Order: sequence, then structure tokens, then C-alpha cells
Amino acid sequence: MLAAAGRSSIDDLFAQIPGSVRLARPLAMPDGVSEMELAADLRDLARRNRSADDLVCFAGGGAYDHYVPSVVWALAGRSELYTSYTPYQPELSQGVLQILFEYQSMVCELTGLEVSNASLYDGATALVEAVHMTIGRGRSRVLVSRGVDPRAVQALRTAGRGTGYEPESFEGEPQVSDDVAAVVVQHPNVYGVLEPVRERFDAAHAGGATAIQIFDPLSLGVLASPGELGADIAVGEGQGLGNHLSYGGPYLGIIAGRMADVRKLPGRIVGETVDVDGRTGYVLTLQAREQHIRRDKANSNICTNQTLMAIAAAVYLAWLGPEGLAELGGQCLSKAAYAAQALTKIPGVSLLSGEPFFKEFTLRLPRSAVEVIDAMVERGFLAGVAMPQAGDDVLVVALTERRSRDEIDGYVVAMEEVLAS
Amino acid sequence: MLAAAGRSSIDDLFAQIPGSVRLARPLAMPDGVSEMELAADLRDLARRNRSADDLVCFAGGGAYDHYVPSVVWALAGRSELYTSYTPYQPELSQGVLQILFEYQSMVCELTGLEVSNASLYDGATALVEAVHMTIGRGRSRVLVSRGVDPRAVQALRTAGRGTGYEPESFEGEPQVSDDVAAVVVQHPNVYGVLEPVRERFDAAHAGGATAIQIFDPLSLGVLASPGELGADIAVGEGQGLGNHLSYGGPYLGIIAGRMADVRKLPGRIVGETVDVDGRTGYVLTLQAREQHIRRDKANSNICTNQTLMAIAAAVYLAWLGPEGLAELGGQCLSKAAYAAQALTKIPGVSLLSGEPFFKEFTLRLPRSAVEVIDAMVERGFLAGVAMPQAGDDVLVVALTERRSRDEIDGYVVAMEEVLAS
Amino acid sequence: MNEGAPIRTQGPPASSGTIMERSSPGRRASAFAPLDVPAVTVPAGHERALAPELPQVAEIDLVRHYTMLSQQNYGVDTGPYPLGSCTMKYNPKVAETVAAFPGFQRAHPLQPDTTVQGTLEMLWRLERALCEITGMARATMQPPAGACGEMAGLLMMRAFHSDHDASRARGGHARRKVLIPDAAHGTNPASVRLAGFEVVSVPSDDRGLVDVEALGELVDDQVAGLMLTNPNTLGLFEERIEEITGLLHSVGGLVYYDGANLNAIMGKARPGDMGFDIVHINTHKTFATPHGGGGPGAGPVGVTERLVDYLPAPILARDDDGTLRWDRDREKSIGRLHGFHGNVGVLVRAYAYVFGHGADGLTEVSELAVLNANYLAARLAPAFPLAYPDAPPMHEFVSSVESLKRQTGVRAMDVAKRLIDLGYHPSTVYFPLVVDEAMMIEPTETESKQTLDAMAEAFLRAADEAHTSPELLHDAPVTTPVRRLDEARAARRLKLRWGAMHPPD
Amino acid sequence: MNEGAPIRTQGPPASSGTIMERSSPGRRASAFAPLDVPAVTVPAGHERALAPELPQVAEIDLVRHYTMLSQQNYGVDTGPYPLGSCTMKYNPKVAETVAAFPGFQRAHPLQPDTTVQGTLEMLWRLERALCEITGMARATMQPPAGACGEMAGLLMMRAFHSDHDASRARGGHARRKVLIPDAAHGTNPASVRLAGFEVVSVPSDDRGLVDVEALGELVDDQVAGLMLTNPNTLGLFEERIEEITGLLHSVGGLVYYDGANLNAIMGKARPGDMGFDIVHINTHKTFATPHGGGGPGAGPVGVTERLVDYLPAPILARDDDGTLRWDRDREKSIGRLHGFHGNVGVLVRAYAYVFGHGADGLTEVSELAVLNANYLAARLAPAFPLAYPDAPPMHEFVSSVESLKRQTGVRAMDVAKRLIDLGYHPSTVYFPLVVDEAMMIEPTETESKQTLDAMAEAFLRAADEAHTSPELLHDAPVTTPVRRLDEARAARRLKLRWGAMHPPD
Ligand SMILES: Cc1ncc(COP(=O)(O)O)c(C=O)c1O
Ligand SMILES: Cc1ncc(COP(=O)(O)O)c(C=O)c1O
Repeated sequence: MLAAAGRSSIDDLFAQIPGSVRLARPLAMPDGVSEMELAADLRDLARRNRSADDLVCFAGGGAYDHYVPSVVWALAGRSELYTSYTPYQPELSQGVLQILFEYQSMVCELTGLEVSNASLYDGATALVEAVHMTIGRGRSRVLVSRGVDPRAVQALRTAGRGTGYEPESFEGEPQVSDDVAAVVVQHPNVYGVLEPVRERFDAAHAGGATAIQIFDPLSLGVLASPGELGADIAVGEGQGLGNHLSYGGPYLGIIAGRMADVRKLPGRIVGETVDVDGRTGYVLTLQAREQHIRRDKANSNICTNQTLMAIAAAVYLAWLGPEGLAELGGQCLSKAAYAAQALTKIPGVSLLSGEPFFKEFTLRLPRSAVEVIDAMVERGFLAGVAMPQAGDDVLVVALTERRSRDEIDGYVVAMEEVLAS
Repeated sequence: MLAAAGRSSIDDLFAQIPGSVRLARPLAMPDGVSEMELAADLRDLARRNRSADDLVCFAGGGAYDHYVPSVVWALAGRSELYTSYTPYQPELSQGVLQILFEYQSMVCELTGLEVSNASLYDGATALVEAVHMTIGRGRSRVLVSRGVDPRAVQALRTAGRGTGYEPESFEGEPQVSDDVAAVVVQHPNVYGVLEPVRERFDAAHAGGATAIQIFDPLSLGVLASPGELGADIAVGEGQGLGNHLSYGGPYLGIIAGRMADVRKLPGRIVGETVDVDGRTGYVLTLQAREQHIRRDKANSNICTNQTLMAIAAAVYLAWLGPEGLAELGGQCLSKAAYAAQALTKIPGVSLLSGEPFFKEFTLRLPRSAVEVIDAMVERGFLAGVAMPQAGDDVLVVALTERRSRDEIDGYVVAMEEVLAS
Repeated sequence: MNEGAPIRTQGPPASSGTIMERSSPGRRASAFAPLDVPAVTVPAGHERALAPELPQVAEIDLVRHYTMLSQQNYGVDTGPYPLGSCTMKYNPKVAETVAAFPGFQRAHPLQPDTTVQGTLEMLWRLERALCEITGMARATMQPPAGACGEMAGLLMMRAFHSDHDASRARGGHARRKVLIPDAAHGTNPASVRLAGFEVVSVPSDDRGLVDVEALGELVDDQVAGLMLTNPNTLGLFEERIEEITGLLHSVGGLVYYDGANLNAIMGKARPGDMGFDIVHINTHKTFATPHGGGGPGAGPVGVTERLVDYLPAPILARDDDGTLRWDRDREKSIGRLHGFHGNVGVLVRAYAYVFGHGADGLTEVSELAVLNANYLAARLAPAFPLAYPDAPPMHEFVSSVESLKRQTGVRAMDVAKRLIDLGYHPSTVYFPLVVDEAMMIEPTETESKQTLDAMAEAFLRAADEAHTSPELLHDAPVTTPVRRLDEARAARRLKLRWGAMHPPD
Repeated sequence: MNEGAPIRTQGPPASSGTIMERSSPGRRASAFAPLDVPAVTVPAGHERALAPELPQVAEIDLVRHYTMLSQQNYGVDTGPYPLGSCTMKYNPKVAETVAAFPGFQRAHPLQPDTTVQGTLEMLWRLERALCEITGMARATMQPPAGACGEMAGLLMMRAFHSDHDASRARGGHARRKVLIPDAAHGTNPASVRLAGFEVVSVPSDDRGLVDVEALGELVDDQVAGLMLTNPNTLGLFEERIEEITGLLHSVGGLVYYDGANLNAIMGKARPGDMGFDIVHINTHKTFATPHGGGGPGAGPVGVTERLVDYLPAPILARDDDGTLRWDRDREKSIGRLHGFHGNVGVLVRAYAYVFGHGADGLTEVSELAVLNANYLAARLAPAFPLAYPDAPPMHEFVSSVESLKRQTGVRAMDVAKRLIDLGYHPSTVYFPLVVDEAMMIEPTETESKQTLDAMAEAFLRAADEAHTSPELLHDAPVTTPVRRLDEARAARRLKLRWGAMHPPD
């Protein structure tokens, strides 16, 4: 092969690299190992974790222990799908393209909005992209409800440094002057509580700003959709839709909006069309928005996205169906209510967040939340998520359809013990 | 649908079942559960086991902890393969058919014999089928070396009750009179030891009997093949070829023999042919041997076989390649030698089996083997397999390429402790 | 909606040869940890002379080759698979998940019983459930498939008779005959013969049921037993089943239930209540364990109380403290049928199906299986009349292409091949042997009405085309990677492995 | 040997509509445990008015539908995928196994650090290895893809300059310009703009390398930095790289290494040693984490010592007792870029690749990647000359179809589509934008010589056919489930979801 390539040696292939930058030594890391050794190494590492596989998980905060049915990854794990890349050649990619089209359709149904893209990185970056859609025409202020996940706000703050805004937080009624680009509300909010979204969005619209809702896709079988609530753009974390917890990623950034804004929408969008013989087929469309065409004029720099997670979400949503989605929502709602009631009977424990809530609620504990969480791990529970910005004694507890009454009762008993000790 | 079928109710569909045999009550078992509950139930059951996943496995006796590379089940687990059945419609089944053809080819290469079928249930039943091929023409005695796995002999005894023979065991030189149908030798034998197979088979042939070898497919990169040793029929357990331990099944019965005997070979056989356009393709062939055509004249009653395990074996063997097979054999050989040497240095421990051996050897312990095994479990080891028929103090220890020197050294230390206590 | 015959079919030639054609000297996918103990070589005289010619390929070659081959295969996951007698129902994916739990997948068969209580508990519960479903007392999980279960059952018959028969003086061999309906599956007669019995064929009456009068003639004290499916091989329920089992029992014979058709009657009727003494179950049929391209399956066998002692050994026993263990000490047992405990990995999947569905779900399975078959039979009847229209079909039915053949020259095989081009796996054809031009169709409960309708339209279209353009059927299939294959040539010019071609003999 | 374009192509119409067309009221795949606590309903005013119209299907419908769709997709597992700049190498299967270990897969991102020491150790070791490979001091694992890594890098540039720049008085905004070669990938300029900088384009010379003299002209104290791949977007090594980075450093600028082409130089040269300050890595390219149909990836970013303080927060810290924890207390950090810790599930796979290959293996990867590209370039040269023949290609190369087009009217797109019919995924076409009728070909190291030869023959055949039967190219593809699609219509008559069609606006 060297000869055919007109080269005399492997070294010759690298001759154009100046000696001064050539690495004169081997890389300072171990040499390769066999699959057998590698798997053993990673198995040992994995076993050093205590995960939701052996701890009963009441942690939420944007990542939830919803059940992932086997069928989801039996299909999303088909290698023709996961070893392909962005469908630049649509004739060879009808599988991925059609599934993304179905995903977009289901996201529109879920959110009650008109158009969805084919995925963003995660919920937090989806918020960044949504806000970015709204900046301009003299509007560059971003009002963010205090109920928005602080991690999402941090991501917004990071991105804002580049684009030139600084998220401002508001509580109650937002003051929407004519320099406000967006009003962001999370619903259910980071404390789990249902917000008076319609009023907030009315205020946004009255001031000419864009209403952005951060939503929980799993709530939308029972809760009013972003579209119904008046959101112009809805973003959410799609992890719960068939994606594993995986210590925070790969997750799924969902974004949906109005058709009028489709050309501002970031990322890939799949459209239906026909081929030269008139057969229905799918392609990436409106590519003129994207970085590879618009370059520094593009709205977003996203290229590689989270397609596989969107595929899993499509399979999961089709698995759920409308009735499943509603039943799941009802289960979350009921189990959260049951758990909150039982926990607040423990002396010293009270609801910090008000009601109503969906699947998460926030407790004030008589002790440091971090300590309680550690003590609960000893008893086999991931007790929830601490929320230091609201107080050291604040704990957010999440309930999914997966938690049984027995598990909840066990959790309550363990919490009593921990708080009594 | 009922109306279209001309029926008035679901009950009507079962009207032809006489009331006297109708089940008038629900089945006395729980009602169905969701996937989520089912998976939790089975996960709990699986966790009640301590498997080779957390115990270091030195157990063998026909089932071995060889490494199963990820690629094997990534491919054998493709649903088009595993949700299909016997390829009765070859045009829709070229995948399974070609893989079985490749499997047969690789088995022939391994064994040095001319023809293989497409799988039998497991090693023990493969022996039964092999012996069955030899009965007839005035020959009905079956001589079985004492080195043959007692479980295989038991299976032979069970089947012999139907076909009309009683396996007779021999040690040393078999006495092959003209009523002897088959001489069966296991090599390496159940104690791990290499037998003087050639001499045994010469004796068999001198007496006009068929020479049957039970072989270990993983030994055949380094050990002489059954064909080279003079076997007429070779049978073996194919579990080690990419199939999981799975508490004993599904495993893979391998059988190979001479072309002259192909019409006696049990089970499915795939052959190459051409289609009406001259394209190469594969079909089930020589079906006239089989039960569905020959019925009570068939040599074997096998129908459903272990195709999927044969597929896994084909992928595994192609993964190994000739060099991998040889390297694996060398590793087994070397690790067994190392372990045997270290263990027999422990006071009171001696080699019961002589040398040479391949990957297994047999120890005489100063204590009951069953007790030692239990005590070793406490220390994180599956110490081996007891062999009560050879003595309560007899332990068979197996080494695969997967065991590291560290694990072996740890095992030796644990054994010292156990025997000292 | 078109289900499609989802196998790769056109474009560049599908076949790129065997894996050997991807082989290249020195390439290799496998790797091991470096040998960390002193190297030992094979003792003299034991070395292999000629290295096996296995393929030399990288992992990527393996993956491309076998992925492509998988795409040339049709499974239940690609479309309907109405093979009569095979119960090709959908295989729920959860079964694959749970079977892969390391506690199950990595258990060694010879571990101490105390270390595998999870597996033993699973097997115990499954045994109890199977006994409840079939009306049996105990069951063995050893047989890896139905045929092996038949063997187990017949050997138990044999052992039972040699124990109990008044004619034991004659060596227990007096009962030489086992009765089997003429339409029975091939494994039945083959097993009978291998168990040392003689096959006696029982005729059917013109409704397709056992001719009970003729059976009466055949039954005598030389009869060890009768093997039967119910619904029978034609998919019809043997209404006189109690008379039949009674007849056998009256001469001391035993009755064996071939469980291939159990899918029709779960929760509705139990073999035990019909008078059967021995029952095998094909978990790969009734309990949706994947067929694996031909296997593995599992063939648990249940027996009534009086046969429990003869079950293959070992069987499970529960100690007073609840611990389960293998009871090996079973004097009357027929012995061992499998190297270890049977296809346990398959049985985990069966457990998932049985307990996932539960009492209510299994009953519904049978209801829908029978409903689907009746619906499809009715839809096909205009073109493909039932071979035995006088008894109502249960979960499957046998149609005959005989009249179509007379009118158009098109045979059952042609219809089958045309169905392939129309996107469907054909039904079983030419079985049972007693029906000319038989098509044996078992849609199973997992096909929806939409799918049944689409399938019916394909069958009816093929029947239509038999009249209007029979060449479409004669030439079919044309959409597959290969077209009709020369089976005669395959058997004549045996090529059963790469590299070697054996001349006709 | 033919690799085949293994996607389902003929037979019954491949398309059977969307999953919605399999929907039937009341059908449902999902099931939950019965609610075991008192049922609570949604508080008034919060109820959903209109239920979402999701499909109503059974599990079998899901499986058939998505299995069929998967068969209509071409991935690395089906054949070669020589997309330039994308490094579509083989994805070892072991990565899927280890990523699925429950300890990794079921870890919640907000668990106490003490409970996820396994994951943190994995991330730590991976960070160390990536820093060694690239010559950086520390790295962040947060960016979920390369583009996000670019953003992180540019924001660090920004923060660094506003901290260090003499002209801080001017608000740290003095350095407004970021230089990018004209051939750069679209994400580079997009990121620059989003980070609040202006793009200044750097021209190439006629060898296809950065015009260092022109660069000299562009460099001044308003320049925040330069972004570059090396090998560059044309697959050529920037031989004057030290001069380039020196130029930037001389005015206080920073140099960003876009790691898209890292596959060419592992173990051979390190961005850090070339003078780069910031490096992103695309694990989905260099470290074979599956591309997922478009994602997920991961885009770790490494920096030299002087930039460590600016890394996104949190970063890992090891306490004296060896315990790892997230250090959140990082005053100068640019902040958070992702909701949690990045695509950790992807990073496990990258770890498997990096440590599976090790120092020797990674070096060999680059050697073979460059060898394969050079071999293929040489084989294709007669028909598809290199766009920049004066510098030797590294791991990928850009050919031009310009001369073929002039002779035959056949365009790069036609060649690409014809390759599909010949069984191959085409290369990248029309990128980089600076080359007319560009074909950017990156075979990767995992393709064997056999495969390269077969691929070369397909390319050459297409070139031949351009002369002899150009309609084969113009009409291609004809072997796929759909033929060339009307992209203009898709953009004009937007139909982006089922049910709704939006009129042209
Ligand atoms: C009626 C009947 N009996 C017995 C069998 C044999 O069962 P197995 O294939 O599981 O050995 C079959 C299998 O098709 C069958 O249909
Ligand atoms: C040169 C170059 N830079 C940057 C990127 C963007 O990386 P990602 O897709 O991971 O965001 C790519 C991806 O194709 C690329 O090729």
C-alpha cells in the first residue's frame, strides 16, 4: 500500500510534520489492552458507583428515574441507526429521517406548538437556543423566573456573555418593557410547583416579548400544553422519554415553536417531500439557516446533535400512547401527593414549595439536606436533590411512576430514622 | 371480527370444548403485571444468585467461563435472526442459512472431519445422537471410556433404554468384539487429562466399531483434531464458543463426521445450491433423513435445535481466527499448568489426574470437595466442580484464557486458608 | 398499510460470498491479555498438525458481513409469520432484557445450589405455573425442545408400564405400541420409534377428528399409550377427548399431550382435566421465547401424580427452610436427558412471558389466538376453503389449494412464493401430509386486525392472480435476494461446507 | 468482494407510512403497575384541554415499524462511510457493552460525589489521557459536541483577554476579531459570532495551506485568536504551524485547535507542542463513539496551564485521600455549558476506545488512517485529481470533479449518487466550499485494503461511466427506497410534521 501511495515508509507519511513538533516519545499512557481486560476495568469502575440500580431513586432536578421499556433500546439500538451520521445523503438515510419526522410530529402534539426541530443537546442548552431566537430588533433583555432551574440559568449566563445579555431574574409579575426579548418560565418549576404561567405569558405578550416555557414532557398527558398556556417557544429536557440517567448525558434538548419563527429555529429540521418518481420521502430542510451554509450569520452553531436520543424518545412516546402518557402523569401526581403528605407528617419537615405540584416537591428539613442525603444513601435511597441556593435545609424530592407505595413508605421510615438520629 | 368469523361471542369460539373439560375458574396464578414490575421481580431473582459475574470462576465440567466478546451477541442478537424459525422458506432465510453453512464449514475445519450438521441440543445429547448413528447391522454394544463425563453417560443410559443398549464403561484398551457399535473416548477427558486417543481408536477400528470422540472445541487450536486422531464421529459442547454460561443452557451440540455417513447424520444440514437465475444460495438439504419426512424411520427426532447458538459460535470462531484459537489454547494450557503447580504445593493437595492435561485438572484434597467449594464461595471463588463418583475429596479445576495470574494467586491463597482452617 | 417483506433485495448483488471471502492473512479480531504465567506447550504427540482454516478478519468485517446477512432474513420482527403449528407470535423485548441479567446469564450450571437460589426459585415458580396451566402435578424443565420432551414422556410411559403392568413378567415390553393420529407431526412417530415402541396410526374421521370408533378397535393391552395434540394438527378441538383418554385408560394405557397447540386453550381447558397423563410444552411456541432461527426452545414436560417418580432427574425440592435444591436421589427416574438443567436461559424468557401475562393475560391470549384464526379463516374461505369445514377451527386452520390447483395449475408452493413477493412470510405448506395441497395457517394473537386484513388481501390477491396471471405465482419470488433454489441439486451435488464439493454418490 | 449498499430497496413498497398509519384507537403498548396510592387529579386550571394525538400501537407495531426503518438506513455497520471531516470509523461493540453497565447507565447526575467514584475516576483518567494526547494541562468534559467545545474555547479566550489584556481599560472588548481559514467548517464562524467576536477570514495559498504572509498582515492587537484544524480542512498538514501560532502569540492572541482532524496525528504530534492553547476533541470522530444518526457526540476541551482557571465549572478535583469531587468553586470559570456533566454515556465509550487502544494503538490508528487516505488518493488520482496536489494528504483528501464535469457534464453530486447504486456511501461533497465540485474523502483506518480497493473501483467505474453512460449518474440512485428527493419542494411547501402542511409563505 505504501508503494502504491508513492511512499517509502510509514514515517514518510508524516514527513511533512516538522521535526520540532514531532512527538519524539510514545504517549505517556498505558499501551492497549484486550477487550476482556478493558471490560473488566470498566466493570470495576461501574461497580464503584452506587446508582439508581441499587438505590431507590427520589432524585430529580431535571433528570428522572422514569422506566425505560426494553423495546426502546431494542430499536434505537439497531446498528444501522446508531452507526450512521447526519443524513446528508437522504436516499441512504430514510430510516433516521422518517423517525426524526415522527419525533418532530410527536413533539408538536405534546407541546401544542406548530414546529419542532430534530433535537438539541439537552434542556439547558435548549433554553439558551430559545433565548437566542428572541434577541434582536432592539430587544436584548431576558427575564427569567426565579422558578427556573439554576443550572439552566447558569448555562444562559455563560452563553449570554457571548451574545451580549445577562439573564435577570424575576418573581411574580415580570416587568416587560420594550427592550425585553424574552420572558422565561419553568412549569412545573424547579421546586416542582405549578406556576401561573398564563398570566406571566400574558404579561410577556403585552410587553411584546417572547414567552418561553421550560416544560416537562412527561407532564403533558395531564397538564396544559405550552401551546395552551400561550408559550411562543417551549423547551424541555427529554431524558425522561426513554433515555437513561447516564449521570447527566446524553440527554435530549427539545424545542418547539411557532411556524412563523421556523427560520429562526436552531438545528436540523426534517421535512417531507417527494422523489423524482413521486414517492414520499424525507430530507433535511431549511438548511439555509444552519452553520454549514450561513456560517457566521447562522443563529446557532449546532452540528452534531442528539438524534439517537430523539429516536429513543419517538419510540418511547409511541410506546406510551396518549393513554399511557395520561396514566403516567396521573401516577406521578398521585405518588408525589402521597409522599409529600407522609413526609410532612414527620416532625420538623414542612413543604417549602407551595402546592399544587406535579411530580416534584420541595421540603424544608430540620437538618442539612446534604447530610440527610448522605445518611439516606446508607439506607438505600437517593433521597432527592439539595437546593443550596434556597437554603441548606432544602430538599427537592421527585416521584415517578416507577416508585411503589412500598418504596415510598420505606423512604418515609428511613427519613424518620435519619432525622431522629 | 367475531361477526366476520360467524361467531357471536368469544365463548362461542370455544363452544366445541365440552363443558366437562372446560376450566370453570380462572387459572390459579397471579394476574399479569406490567413490564416494569416484571423486570423488577426478575432482577431481584437474578440478584439472589451469585454468579461468575461476582465469583471468580474456576468451575468447568463441560461449561466454561471463556470470554464472550461483545461482537458475538451484537450480531447473533439481531432480531431478524433470532425471531425467525427453521428456514423452511429459503428465499426469506438466506441470512440464517448462510451463517449455518459457515458454521458447518468452521466445524469441519476445527474437527478435521468432512461434514457437520447445523447444531444439536448440547454436548451430552450430541453424544446420544452420535451413538445412535452407529447402532445397527448386528452391532449394538457401546463402549464408553471411564474418562467420559458422567452426565453424558447418564444421558446415553437414558436414551439407550429406548433404543436398546446399555453403555458399558472401559478403562485402558477397549475390547472390541464384532457386536460393538461404538467406542467413545472423551479427550481431554472429564479429569482434564489427554487420553491416548489414537490407540483407542485403532482398537475400535480393528474391531470394526465406530470411533467417537468427545472434544473440546477450544482445545483445537493446539491439540490434534478428532480427524487427525482417527475419530469417525466427533461430538462436543459448543458453549465455550461465544455462548453464555446461563446455568447450563441454551448450549450447543456439535457433531461432525465422515461424508460417507452424511445420511445418518441427525438434524438440519444446510447445502449450497443455485437459484433459477444461477445465483448462489443456501437451502436445508438431505431433508429426507429427517423426522418430518421419514417420520418413524428417521434416525433422530430433533426438530427445534440450537441454531442461534450455532450462529454465535460462527461469529465467535471468525472473531478468534486461527491465531486466536491457538493463542487461546496456549493460554488455557499455560494457566492450568501454573495453577496446578501452585495448588499442589499446598500440603495435602495432590493431582489425582495424571498429566498431561489441557485446561482442567483434578485434585485430591485433604477435605470434602463440597465443603471446600462452599468455603471458597465465601472468599469469592467458584473453586471448581466436585466429582463424587471419584471420591468425596476430588475437585476438578478449570482454567480459561480469562483467568489472570492475580486471580490464580488469589485462589491459591484462599485455598490455603480454607484447607488450613 | 403494507407490512412489507422486509429483507434486503436489490441494488448491488446481495451476496458477497461467505466470511471466508473477507478473510485476509494476518487479520484478526480477537485479542487476549498477554500471557502472565510461564508459557507451556502441548505435550509431544498431542499437537495439531494442520491448523484449521478459520477466517482471518477484523471486527468490522464480522459486523458488516453478519449485519448484511441478518438483513437477508425475515423474522417475526420484520412481519407476520403465520407458520401453522409453529406459533410464531411476537417475542416481547423485556424477555431479552431479563435473560441478560448477569445473575442469570453468568451462573455456572454446577454451582452449589445455595448460590443459585434465584434461578432455582424462577424455575420452581415456572414449574408451578406450567403445572397449573396444564393440570399436571410436577414437571421437568430439562428437555431443550418439544421433541426431547416427547422422548422424556415416552420413556416415562415405558418405565411406568414396566413397573405397573400385570405383564411385567414379559419384561415390560408387552406394551409395544403407541398410537398416533395419521396427521401427527413427524417428531411424534420418530420419538415413538426411538423410545423403542412401534407406531400405530389412528385414522381421522371426515370431520378431521380422531375416528373414535376406529381408535376403539386399535386399543388393547399391548398399547402403551396415545400421543395427541388438542386442538389437533388440523386445528380442530377433539370434542370426544374424554372418551379417547378414557379408552386408553381402560386398557391401562397412558395419554400424551403434545403441547404444540396449547396456545388455543390456556385458561379454557387443561390437558390434565381432559385425561392426559403427560404434557409437553413448547415454550418457543406458547410462551413466545424467540425461535432463534430454528432454536433454541424449551420443552418442559408435566405429568400427573402417578408419574412423578419417573420424571427425569434431578427435580427441584424445597427444604423446610425454604431453600431449593436439586433432588438427585430419584430411584425410579428415567434419568438425565440433557447435560445440565435444560435451556435455562430460554426458561427465564418463558417465565417473563407467563408471569407478565398472568392468569388473565394467558386466557386472553388464547381467546385472541382463536378469534384471529377464525377471522382469517373466514376471510380466506372464498378462495381457500377449509380442508375440514365441518368442525370449527381453533387457533389455526388448514386450507386446501386443491381446487385452485385444479382450476389454474397453481400449487400451494406457488401461492406461498407469491405471498413472499407481496410482503408476507407464507404459512406452513404441505403439512399435515394428510391434506392435499395443504396450507396450515396460524396467525397468532399478536397480529392485529389491520395486519390480518392486509394479509388476507395478499392471499386473496394471489388467488385472483392464479386465474389472471398465473406466471406471477409460478415465477415468484422475484423480490428476494435469491429466487427459487434448486433443492434437488443441493441434495445431489452436496456442498455442505466451503472449499469442498462432494461429487454425487 | 462487494460491500453492498445494504439498505432495503425493492419488493413491496418500502414505505408504509408513518407510525401514525399503524395507529388504531385503544391499542397501546405501555402498561404500569396499578396505582397503589390514592388517585389525585390535576388542579383546576392546569388541566390539558386537548389530548396529544400520539400513535396508539402495540409493541409489535413499534418493533416492525422501526425495524423496517432501520433497514432503510446506512451506517458504518453496513458499509464504508468515507465522509470527509467526519471520521466515520468502525465503532467497537465493546463500547456498547460497558456503557450499559448499570453502575454507569443508572447513575443520577445529582448523586453525591462519594456515590459515583467509579464514574468520576473514569472521567479523571479520560481527562488525563486526552490531555496527554493533545499536550494540554486540563480539560472539561462538559461540551456535548465539538461546536459547543468551540463555544467554550472562544468564551475562554474572551475571559482570558478581559483578564489579561493591557487594553482591559477598553472593557476587554478590544480584541474583537477571530481569524479563521477560508476553508473552515461552518461551526467555526458560527461559534465565533455567537461568542461575540467578528470573523476574519484567512486565505490559503496555492498549496492549500494557510497563507502565512497574509496571516501576518491580519494579525494585530485586536485579534483575540485563531481557529485552525491541523491537518487543515483540506487534509494537509500546516507545516508552518509554529510560525502561525508564534504570530498569534506575538500579539497576545490565542490559538484554538479544532480537533476534527486529530485522527491524523495521535502519537505523532500534539497541538500543545505546536503552540495551540485550546483544543477540542470530537469523541464521535477520533474516539469512535457512535455517531447516532447525527448525535450524540462529546466535545471535551483541553487548555494549557494559563487557561485552566477559565475552564467551565465544575471541574474534577482529587482530595488527599484519593476521593474525587466536583470543584464548583471556580471564580474565573466561564461557567456552565450543559445542564449536567456533559454526555457522560458517550465519554464511557470514548474511555473504552482510548484505553482499549492505548499509546501504541492510538499511534497505529493515525498511521493507518494516513496510509489509507494516501493509498486511496493515489488510486483515485487518475480520475479524481487532488484539488491541492502539492502538499501530501494526511488522513483525508479533497479531490475535485471539476475536470470530469467539464468533460462530461457530470457533477460531484452525480458521482456521489452513482456510488450509492454501486454499494457505497459517498464521500462529503461540496465541502470545503473553497474547492469547486469538491469530494472530501476520509476512509479512516478501519477500512481494510480489500475494502479500499473495492471502493476505489466503484469510484473509478463511476468516472468511466461519466464518459460512457452519463445517464447512469444523472439518474442515480435507482436502488434505494426513494430516489433523488425534491429538496426545493421540501423547503417551499414545508411539511415538518404529520397532519399539517404549511403553505408556501
Ligand atoms: C405438533 C408438533 N409436535 C412436536 C413438535 C416438535 O417440537 P420441537 O420443535 O420443540 O422439538 C412440533 C414443532 O414444530 C410440532 O408442531
Ligand atoms: C472541522 C470541524 N469542526 C467542527 C465540527 C463540529 O463538531 P460537532 O459536530 O461535534 O459539533 C466538525 C463536525 O463535523 C468539523 O468537521
